[in-house]
Amino acid sequence: MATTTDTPPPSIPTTFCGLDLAHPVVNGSGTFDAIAAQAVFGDSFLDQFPFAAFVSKTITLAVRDGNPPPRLWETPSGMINSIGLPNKGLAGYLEHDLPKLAALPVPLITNVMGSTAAELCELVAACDAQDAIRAIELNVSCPNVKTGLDIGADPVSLAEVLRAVRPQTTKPLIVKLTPNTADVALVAAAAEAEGADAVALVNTLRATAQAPGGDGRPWLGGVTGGMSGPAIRAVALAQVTAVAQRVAIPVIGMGGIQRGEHAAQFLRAGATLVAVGTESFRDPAAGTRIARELQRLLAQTA
Amino acid sequence: MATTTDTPPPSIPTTFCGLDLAHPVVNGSGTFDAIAAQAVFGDSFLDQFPFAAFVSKTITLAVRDGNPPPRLWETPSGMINSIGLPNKGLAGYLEHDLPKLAALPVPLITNVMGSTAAELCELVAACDAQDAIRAIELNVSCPNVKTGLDIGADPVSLAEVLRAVRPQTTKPLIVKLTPNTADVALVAAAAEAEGADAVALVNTLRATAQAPGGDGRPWLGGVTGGMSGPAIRAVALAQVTAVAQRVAIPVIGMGGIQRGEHAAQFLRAGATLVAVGTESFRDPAAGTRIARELQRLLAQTA
Amino acid sequence: MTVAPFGRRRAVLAAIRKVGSYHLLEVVDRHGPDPEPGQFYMLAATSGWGAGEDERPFLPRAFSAMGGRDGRLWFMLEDIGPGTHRLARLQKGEPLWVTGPLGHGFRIGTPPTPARRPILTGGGVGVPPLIFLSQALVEQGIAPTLQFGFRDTQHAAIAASFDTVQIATDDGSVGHHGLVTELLIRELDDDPHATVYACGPPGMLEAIRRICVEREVPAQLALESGMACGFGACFGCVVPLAAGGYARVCVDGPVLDATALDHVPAH
Amino acid sequence: MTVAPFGRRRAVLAAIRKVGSYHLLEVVDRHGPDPEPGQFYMLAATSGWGAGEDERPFLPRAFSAMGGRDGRLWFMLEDIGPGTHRLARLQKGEPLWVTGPLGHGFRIGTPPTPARRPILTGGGVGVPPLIFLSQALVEQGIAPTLQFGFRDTQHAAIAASFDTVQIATDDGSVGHHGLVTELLIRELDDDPHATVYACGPPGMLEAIRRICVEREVPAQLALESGMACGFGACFGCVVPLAAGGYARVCVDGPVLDATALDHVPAH
Ligand SMILES: Cc1cc2nc3c(=O)[nH]c(=O)nc-3n(C[C@H](O)[C@H](O)[C@H](O)COP(=O)(O)OP(=O)(O)OC[C@H]3O[C@@H](n4cnc5c(N)ncnc54)[C@H](O)[C@@H]3O)c2cc1C
Ligand SMILES: Cc1cc2nc3c(=O)[nH]c(=O)nc-3n(C[C@H](O)[C@H](O)[C@H](O)COP(=O)(O)OP(=O)(O)OC[C@H]3O[C@@H](n4cnc5c(N)ncnc54)[C@H](O)[C@@H]3O)c2cc1C
Ligand SMILES: Cc1cc2nc3c(=O)[nH]c(=O)nc-3n(C[C@H](O)[C@H](O)[C@H](O)COP(=O)(O)O)c2cc1C
Ligand SMILES: Cc1cc2nc3c(=O)[nH]c(=O)nc-3n(C[C@H](O)[C@H](O)[C@H](O)COP(=O)(O)O)c2cc1C
Ligand code: FES
Ligand code: FES
Repeated sequence: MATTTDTPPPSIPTTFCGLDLAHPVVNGSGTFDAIAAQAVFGDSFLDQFPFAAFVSKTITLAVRDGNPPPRLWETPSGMINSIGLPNKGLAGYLEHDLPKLAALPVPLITNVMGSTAAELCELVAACDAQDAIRAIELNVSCPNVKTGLDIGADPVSLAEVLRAVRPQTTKPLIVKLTPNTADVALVAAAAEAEGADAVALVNTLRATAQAPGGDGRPWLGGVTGGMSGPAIRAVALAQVTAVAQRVAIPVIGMGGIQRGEHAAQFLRAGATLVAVGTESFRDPAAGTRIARELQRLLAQTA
Repeated sequence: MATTTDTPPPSIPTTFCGLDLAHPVVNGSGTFDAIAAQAVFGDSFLDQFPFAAFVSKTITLAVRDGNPPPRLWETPSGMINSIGLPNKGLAGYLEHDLPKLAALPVPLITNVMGSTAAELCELVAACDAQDAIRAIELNVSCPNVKTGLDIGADPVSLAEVLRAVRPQTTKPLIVKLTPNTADVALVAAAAEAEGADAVALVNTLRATAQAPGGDGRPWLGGVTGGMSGPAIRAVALAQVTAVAQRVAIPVIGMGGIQRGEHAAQFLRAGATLVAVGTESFRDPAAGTRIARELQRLLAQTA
Repeated sequence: MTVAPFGRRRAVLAAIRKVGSYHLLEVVDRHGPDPEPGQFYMLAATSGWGAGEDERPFLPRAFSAMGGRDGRLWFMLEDIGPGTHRLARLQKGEPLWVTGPLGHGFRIGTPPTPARRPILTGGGVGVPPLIFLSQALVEQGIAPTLQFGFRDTQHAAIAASFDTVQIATDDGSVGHHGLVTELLIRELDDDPHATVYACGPPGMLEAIRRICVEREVPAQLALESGMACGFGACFGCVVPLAAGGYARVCVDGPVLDATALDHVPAH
Repeated sequence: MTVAPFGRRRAVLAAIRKVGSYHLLEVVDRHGPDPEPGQFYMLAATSGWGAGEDERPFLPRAFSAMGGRDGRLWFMLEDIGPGTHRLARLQKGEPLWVTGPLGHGFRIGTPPTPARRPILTGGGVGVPPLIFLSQALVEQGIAPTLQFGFRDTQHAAIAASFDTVQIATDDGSVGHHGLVTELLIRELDDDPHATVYACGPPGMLEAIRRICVEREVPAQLALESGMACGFGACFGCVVPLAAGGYARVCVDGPVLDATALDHVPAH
């Protein structure tokens, strides 16, 4: 709308792992489909691209259809999703999506997930070979086949995986941490020790919902899902604060960010970048709005 | 008010660890001070006592003043508290509070916390000697001096503690679990294996808030606190579901319960009792209201 | 497909009135293009969005355009939960957030003289896109067959203004006593050389899908689905495809060919 | 201390009007007893409670009674955040949740002819309990000294109806140009044989506490504090005591003796 196009794009020059960004606001993986948005909104979308870098949804080796619906449940001040990481698989991503994502006006970060170190190594090596991919994010919210625990919930299995994966790329390697763990700072420290260039948090909080009707059946096709949105912001802020105090590598903070003031809080807590997820569903241009509000706040306090 | 006094008290006969209760709704530890409420509301409070059993706030060996204020922060659909478990200490509790709590119209459950097995043994043994105490709840959301992790966040240290504590009492022993762990069902299973008679969950989610003003200082005197209320209900429901599926002992489910329908969801998930915490702050008689709404729901579905 | 301006924008409620069980909203949306029949918008109140039952609504809600031109949009909704409840209480002059037009609408061949006669069959909150489509067809000189099914008189009231529409009600209080699909079968028995455009509750759509597939009558179904974003971002609104995999109702639909589905899911 | 009926109850807004910067609410509370000066209530709207900034308010909010009898209560509030914002928009006839009266009010010795003359000093949203107290004293044949401090004319407007009140404003637009504590010092210099009843922002209360403790003038301070419950359940509203440990403002206060504190905390 008028206001968005007339006012200049937000400018808060930021460097993250060697990438020069216009401002510190990016998207949370899996919460924005830039290719679909281009079809829906046309050129106005590219002209007003809402993020300073674009993070792809999670890519796996094999094609995934994702979970059966229903996949969404609205909660007090938030939502649960059980999308199930649908994606075209590595080959499909590289062939169909990468050329379009490479044409976006901002740097591309590709998020990958594998259930074994071998899978992750293959994914990371493949991304390393792509110039258009400027950084790689590992989604470690995936059950370790041995322990059953998420790889990212357990410092030991995360360290083990990273020892194998880290050598596969010279690109910035970001570890996307899970909040569903006893001490996320411990996990972040393990990631740093094993050569991660940055950590991103929080992913969604494990949650569930029952179908209306009263027989206790789960509503979600995936039975459980992940909670996001303002409801989790105070938990996310605590985890980002703890992690930023523990590690020296840059932190991407996210979880319920809706306004510039929230972004500022995560930055004050020690984050270098912030990511916006759920708020983009309510306001597709939220990234730009939040960056603008942040710029105004910084101007005031400066 | 009129409606409350005229209508008969809720009746959903429930047995929990050998205790016969009028209905399955109790209070969350530390969220209701029956002695203070008696002073504020007089006899009308005892006539309409909102819970089927009363759970004391957490009692420690030594007197605790609690955390410096501010102790409260309101979040989207919830709140953070950093109260810091103020209490008169075991001796003060037994001398001053127990006689008054024993006179309440419902069974008394005493919640205790210690940072070592020895402390917990002393607390539990002392409670065991009191006829007025019908069950003992262990708050294990307390850092293990060795690992730094909460005792309740780690199945191993919890099992170790329970091996020492369990023999100290023949009364029902309830373990109040922390949600700040990777796999709460694993911890619950450890509690069951070591002889716990029941588990209660969820305690609050670790969270924090920054002071208004923008310098990033923490708002809470305790720096971090625990989030409660509807914002965490979907997370609590997922944890209660996972625990009830894993263990055979009864479960007390709580976390953001505000209405009979929410209580019904936790019961459907496998809980034997539900506890109401934060909602009592908004509606002091919430326990009775929720039990009534639950009774109506059960009547419909029966 | 009409392309939407990027982002949500502030529109203003020009008028709201209740017709039977439904609320009709007229919205002034200066900055938006005209929608096509079958396209939808994500709507939310700019204030008081989130204090309903269980602190909801949180996300915006999807509503089909019942019409739209020259910066005015029309919607019809039923108050069935916290989101529709709040929207039904918008005051004249009150602002609201709109994103859209979104999704792929009905396809009416160009030149707009379809070889097959159009039958527009639906019911409940599925009638707005059909009303929009029928107006578009009429303007193009095509007289479609309109068939609406409703629960009762209260719900059927919305159709009173259309003299040509065939009505069915579950309780027989208005028009045919029975299902609108019975009216559809009657029409197709008379003359199967038709294209069916349908929108309505899942059960009705599934019945229409079956009827049309059996008779090899082309049908376009406007689906509903729980949505978080409405523009392809969340992957939450999917329906399973006959060919396997899923389609996003918001960007691949909401209008899909009956042949693309092997069933219309309950939600 | 007046005992409250257990639980929250539904009251009705009888009238609301804006006087300068403040909103005056008259509430019909049939089932409640009359409050005492210094007691407070927890208030919340029964609808639209939770859709303000950051999805707040969630918890009820504490407000001192500005008066109350025969099932009517009066409150005065300033719109400073989501809770007061929503309450300031309550409509005549709209229901609201009330719990109370709560806490310990001011102690005015019985028989009600205090040996020392009462000085009621306060400001901002601290004036309601002092207005209530002064009315109670007047009814008992005692003429208290009233001293109110405000930011400016807009805020001072509330005191216009009181002819006897001494006013101080930060900007000097009304009455004494300066702090209300300067007026208090003047009074105590004239005649220290007084009891001070005070309510106001922390900074003002702290200054009043210092002044009275130095001069050994007995003072009762009505404190504010962030509250979740208002009835002793959450232990969230504490203030540190001079003797060590903490007191719950809601049940041990809100009125505390100046000597009980070694400072009035900022929040
Ligand atoms: C493309 C499209 C077009 C539409 N057009 C119209 C229209 O023109 N007019 C109209 O009235 N409606 C229309 N709808 C439906 C409308 O979007 C829904 O009725 C609306 O979202 C309901 O929101 P609510 O908050 O009022 O009800 P909700 O409480 O959201 O209930 C609606 C349904 O969602 C499910 N549900 C219940 N609780 C939750 C929860 N916590 N989280 C997630 N799901 C839940 C249940 O199945 C329930 O029946 C359309 C939907 C789509 C997808
Ligand atoms: C006993 C008592 C009597 C009172 N009497 C009156 C009265 O008569 N009239 C009157 O106007 N007020 C009175 N108050 C103050 C009133 O209760 C507060 O102004 C009100 O609670 C503010 O709520 P809010 O949502 O409008 O503002 P909030 O946003 O809650 O802001 C109020 C203060 O709370 C803090 N705060 C900000 N955000 C948060 C958050 N997310 N969580 C927790 N704290 C936060 C800040 O310090 C802020 O200044 C009284 C308070 C007490 C304790
Ligand atoms: C619908 C949805 C899909 C998501 N998909 C992914 C994903 O594919 N990979 C990933 O690492 N995180 C995924 N996330 C998590 C987000 O990136 C983000 O970490 C989380 O939502 C918290 O941020 P928010 O509260 O701003 O949404 C998803 C979140 C949502 C709501
Ligand atoms: C103010 C406050 C104080 C609490 N104190 C205790 C406590 O002393 N011991 C304990 O085991 N849990 C304590 N809890 C946790 C509650 O018992 C309960 O587990 C949690 O609040 C979730 O329930 P709710 O969302 O209904 O409040 C406290 C919670 C709150 C909000
Ligand atoms: S609603 Fe989000 S992808 Fe369709
Ligand atoms: S407000 Fe809860 S104890 Fe005082």
